[in-house]
Amino acid sequence: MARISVSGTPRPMSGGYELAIWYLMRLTALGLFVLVLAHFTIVHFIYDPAVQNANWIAARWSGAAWRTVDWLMLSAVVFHAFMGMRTVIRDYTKGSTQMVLTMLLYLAAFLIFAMGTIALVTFPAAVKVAS
Amino acid sequence: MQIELRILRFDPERDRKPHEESYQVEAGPMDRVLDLLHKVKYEQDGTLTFRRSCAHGVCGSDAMLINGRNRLACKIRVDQLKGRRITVAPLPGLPVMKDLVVDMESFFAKFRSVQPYLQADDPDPERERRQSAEDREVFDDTTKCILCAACTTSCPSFWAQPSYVGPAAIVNAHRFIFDSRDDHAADRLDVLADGDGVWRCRTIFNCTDACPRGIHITQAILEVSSKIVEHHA
Amino acid sequence: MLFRYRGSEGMLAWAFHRISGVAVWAFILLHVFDIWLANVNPTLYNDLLSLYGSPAGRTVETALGAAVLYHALNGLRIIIMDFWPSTTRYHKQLWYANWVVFVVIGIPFVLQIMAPAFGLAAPFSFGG
Amino acid sequence: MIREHDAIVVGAGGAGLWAALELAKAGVDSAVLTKLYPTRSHTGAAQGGVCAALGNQEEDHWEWHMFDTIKGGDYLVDQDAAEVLAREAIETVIELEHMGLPFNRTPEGKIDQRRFGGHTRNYGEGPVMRACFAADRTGHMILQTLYQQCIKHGVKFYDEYHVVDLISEGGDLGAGGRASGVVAYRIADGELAVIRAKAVMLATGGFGRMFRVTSNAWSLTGDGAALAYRHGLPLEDMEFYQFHPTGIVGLGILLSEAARGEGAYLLNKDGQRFMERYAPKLMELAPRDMVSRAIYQEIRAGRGIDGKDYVYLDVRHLGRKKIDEKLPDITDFVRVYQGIEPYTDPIPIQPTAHYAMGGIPTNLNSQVTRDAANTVVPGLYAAGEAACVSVHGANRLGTNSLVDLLVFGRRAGRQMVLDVKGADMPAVTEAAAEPVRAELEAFRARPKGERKEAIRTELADVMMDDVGVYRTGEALERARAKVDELRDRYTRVSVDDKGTTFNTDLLEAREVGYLLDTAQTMVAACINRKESRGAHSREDFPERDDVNFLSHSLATKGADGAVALDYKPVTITKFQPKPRVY
Ligand SMILES: Cc1cc2nc3c(=O)[nH]c(=O)nc-3n(C[C@H](O)[C@H](O)[C@H](O)COP(=O)(O)OP(=O)(O)OC[C@H]3O[C@@H](n4cnc5c(N)ncnc54)[C@H](O)[C@@H]3O)c2cc1C
Ligand code: HEM
Ligand code: SF4
Ligand code: F3S
Ligand code: FES
Repeated sequence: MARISVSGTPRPMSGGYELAIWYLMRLTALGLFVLVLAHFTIVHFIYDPAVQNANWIAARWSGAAWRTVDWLMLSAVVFHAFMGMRTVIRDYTKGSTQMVLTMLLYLAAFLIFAMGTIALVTFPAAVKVAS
Repeated sequence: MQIELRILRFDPERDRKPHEESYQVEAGPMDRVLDLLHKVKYEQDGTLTFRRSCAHGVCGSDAMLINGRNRLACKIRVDQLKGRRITVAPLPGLPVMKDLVVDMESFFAKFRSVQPYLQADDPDPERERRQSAEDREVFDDTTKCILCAACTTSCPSFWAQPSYVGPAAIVNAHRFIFDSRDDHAADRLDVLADGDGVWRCRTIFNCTDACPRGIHITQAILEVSSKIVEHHA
Repeated sequence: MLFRYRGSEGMLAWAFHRISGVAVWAFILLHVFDIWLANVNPTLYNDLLSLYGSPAGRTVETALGAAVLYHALNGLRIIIMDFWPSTTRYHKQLWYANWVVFVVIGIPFVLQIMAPAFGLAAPFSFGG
Repeated sequence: MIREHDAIVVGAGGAGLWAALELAKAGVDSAVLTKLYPTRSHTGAAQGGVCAALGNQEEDHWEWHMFDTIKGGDYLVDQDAAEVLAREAIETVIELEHMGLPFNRTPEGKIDQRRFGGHTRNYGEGPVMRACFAADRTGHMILQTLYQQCIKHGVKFYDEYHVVDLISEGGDLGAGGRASGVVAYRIADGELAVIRAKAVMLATGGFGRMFRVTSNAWSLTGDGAALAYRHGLPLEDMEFYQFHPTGIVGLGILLSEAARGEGAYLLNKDGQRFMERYAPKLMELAPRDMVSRAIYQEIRAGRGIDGKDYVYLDVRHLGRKKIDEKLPDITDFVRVYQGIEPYTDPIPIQPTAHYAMGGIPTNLNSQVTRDAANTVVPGLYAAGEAACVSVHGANRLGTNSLVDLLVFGRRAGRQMVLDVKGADMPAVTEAAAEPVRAELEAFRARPKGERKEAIRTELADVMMDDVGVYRTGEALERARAKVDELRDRYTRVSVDDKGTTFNTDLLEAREVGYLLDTAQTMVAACINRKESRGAHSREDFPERDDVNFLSHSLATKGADGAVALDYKPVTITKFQPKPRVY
């Protein structure tokens, strides 16, 4: 139990990185505020989930505009939600567990982003549903 | 009136883990929790251990967890707590040395890490440095800190990661960052832009609620983070 | 400690924000996966989607909507305080305001989403 | 284990910290020992201000400050010391500003100043604005600023080390010996550390806890003074103890004179500003001894509020803005501790035991002296409330204590820097801890005995009732008998806590012993001073007697355990004693 205190000033480890994340969290949040709420309104308020199927999506994504909007939302969400989860992991875990979880998280982020992008880009304009 | 005082006790020489003990004390409404602790110590059990000095809320010795909140035992009256039962425990999140006494070393180390002292580059003038009343007002609030640790140890972000520099250290950094006489704000901003710096604040406000000096801590923290943003822009 | 400490509004606001954030994150995982599925296996997707229309699905959706709405509103509250620190003095009022907006927006959504689960027609119609 | 530093400072209040700063700046291997964390020191409780004749608000001169100090102290002040105080106040306050102290500011951006009791323009013409301040937390800011500077300069702290004994070589301190270190009890785990040093400074503060109603912290138990006394050194002017007029009724928590400096009134039950009958020129801003006596007189004449033992302090007419800006802390105290709203209600107050004018005798360089000839004790220094250079004489003026800390704390530091160069490290062995180890062990070993708190409470009662604002020979004899009885009972004290970890039970028992020693010297000195001067007011000898008593008392421990008294002359340079009217 060291009871002798000597003054000292540890140097910081990282500067701009955390700041950038903090800032982007807020920027994406503002974007998402519009995009996600609009999305939710369209998908759950204007249209009823019961009428939505692959064809419905195909109709919506028939032009490039909605695909672009949704891709922006995807990008923002992936960044925001996963960086948000990074925070949660950084709070409740330490050391190697934290490392491993963060890596898994980034991996999942990449996968989700890739899957979403692929879906957005390659989704056929009309869907044939095998009956 | 009779008050039941439930105190979380721990003596490293006897106990393996902390346990609650109950004491009955006679109290008047204007009595403070510190008075009750004294009554227990002086009339019932001299082994009860806690820190205290000034007894009027200016030295910061006796911050502890009272009825689930961090407060100064000498600054909270029995009538303000309402009810006949008062629970007392040591500050959360710091190692307990004995009963209500926690090890403050890490707390003070964090205080020291933010360079809590004036650094002015120009040579000292003959007379005082001039400072307008407005410039002085900017950091008035954060000069009130008595380093009691009530804030830092009330912060869930600190409980989760004790490496978080914590509100108290940020408050004291704020006091110099916003002092017009100081030339080294940038150094402190660098320290606080660290992963364990201001970004760990989740605007939970437990700190602000706990501060016995009524410092608007969350505001100070956010003023510092805004300053970091500005500084990097 | 988290459960023993008697925090006030600020602590609740944060706890809800975190819980809702994590919940919405978990849903996003599922949601992106199902969109992807719509591409690879539309049949399976349609089967999956019919779940969304079921009463249980609608309840989950409502909860999701509530989480998103709370998180978004409180997120806005946080951002306001971040960029105008003096507004922290009114953080409690801002939080109450959140709840007012939450309820005002939330009620029509709940009616709209939940009505079909009780065999009623959706109260708002957009001719779509 | 033996530790070693060239210089050690005991106490981390204003006096100790400034001394440490001087040592650190000069590169001397030094350390500060304190039984509390430094920022818990009672300097942090000081509210109103620190005086320096800066003349920022109106014309002022250090000579005026010097005169006020001497007159305020009822001419018992050593005038060479008062001159040092008044002159160096100016540079030390400026230096504090350079260190970063956030003083309130005038419209031109200079240090703001306000009025304080007994500080006057042109040798007594009327109140002057001389007290520099940071709201009503000036002491807090001084303590924080000095601690901050200590961090900056890498001062080493032994936090929560309770110094329990002094070590000397070549005889005891009172018998020509040289101070060679201290024994400190590490509160965390009970280890007794022997620390040797070429220079030892005592800056342990006051001993107000010997009174029932006091503004002083629980930790102010006269440790340094009592240890010096036990080692044969005299304590100077112990009969002069200041009662501050405005303490919160019952609790003693201080409501700073700054309130009156800003214009607050004192009212009796008839709503009358009674000070006009006692000090027509300065009114509420008369020196503290006078105001405290005036309050007692009002109470005795049945003009206390509701006929009880208190009067009102009234700030209502100052307006909310001024109250919030200039007196935020003390109005907060009133709300928390009295449940009263000072905007709308007058505040019940009564005099509270506040400040020791006396203490360990020192010369102008803060070196401790051991006799009437001012023979220096090698290696030992003292400053702050624990010491007596005699700048306060028989009554201290408000704000002059903080000045005392700064000026003589700094001088102590500088003197130590000079003295440790070339001095050899004393030879000290572990054995030095044995006497005090045995004393501490005895508290633990006794199975069941007297309770320390009973002794402390009874002491506080008798000191308050019989050695308070007014004194009589009869009451003082009663007090002497009581203190003797308590000293005897003290030898049978046992503690509940037998452990080694953070044993505050044990240390408090030790502290009660310090209080008994200082109280004993105080009572003896009071009995012997058969006159009224400053804070020492004998009803049986109501007049000041310059023929017999214009001298400092020196109380030394006699062979039989009783107090032996000696006297030394007051240094008079510029101002001949005159009757003291305001
Ligand atoms: C409520 C209040 C208000 C005041 N307001 C004013 C004011 O406005 N203006 C003014 O000029 N004066 C004021 N005073 C007086 C002045 O504040 C004090 O006299 C002064 O601060 C004493 O400082 P110090 O450095 O001597 O000791 P303190 O600040 O009392 O510090 C004592 C130090 O010694 C340490 N210590 C004590 N014993 C031991 C031991 N055995 N071992 C180790 N360490 C020990 C303590 O831990 C502490 O660090 C006020 C006093 C009070 C009580
Ligand atoms: C719709 C608008 C949204 C806004 C305004 C918003 C706002 C915010 C803000 C400001 C934070 C930072 C909190 C902090 O650092 O203290 C945050 C954190 C978080 N957000 Fe969002 N968000 C939104 C949408 C989402 C969405 C859609 C998700 C999930 C998919 C999400 C998940 C998270 C998570 C997990 C955190 C971390 C929680 C924490 O640190 O406690 N957010 N959000
Ligand atoms: S900011 Fe307030 S709560 Fe935190 S240490 Fe300072 S005084 Fe205590
Ligand atoms: S409680 Fe903690 S999260 Fe921030 S607002 Fe206070 S530091
Ligand atoms: S004892 Fe000093 S703050 Fe409570």
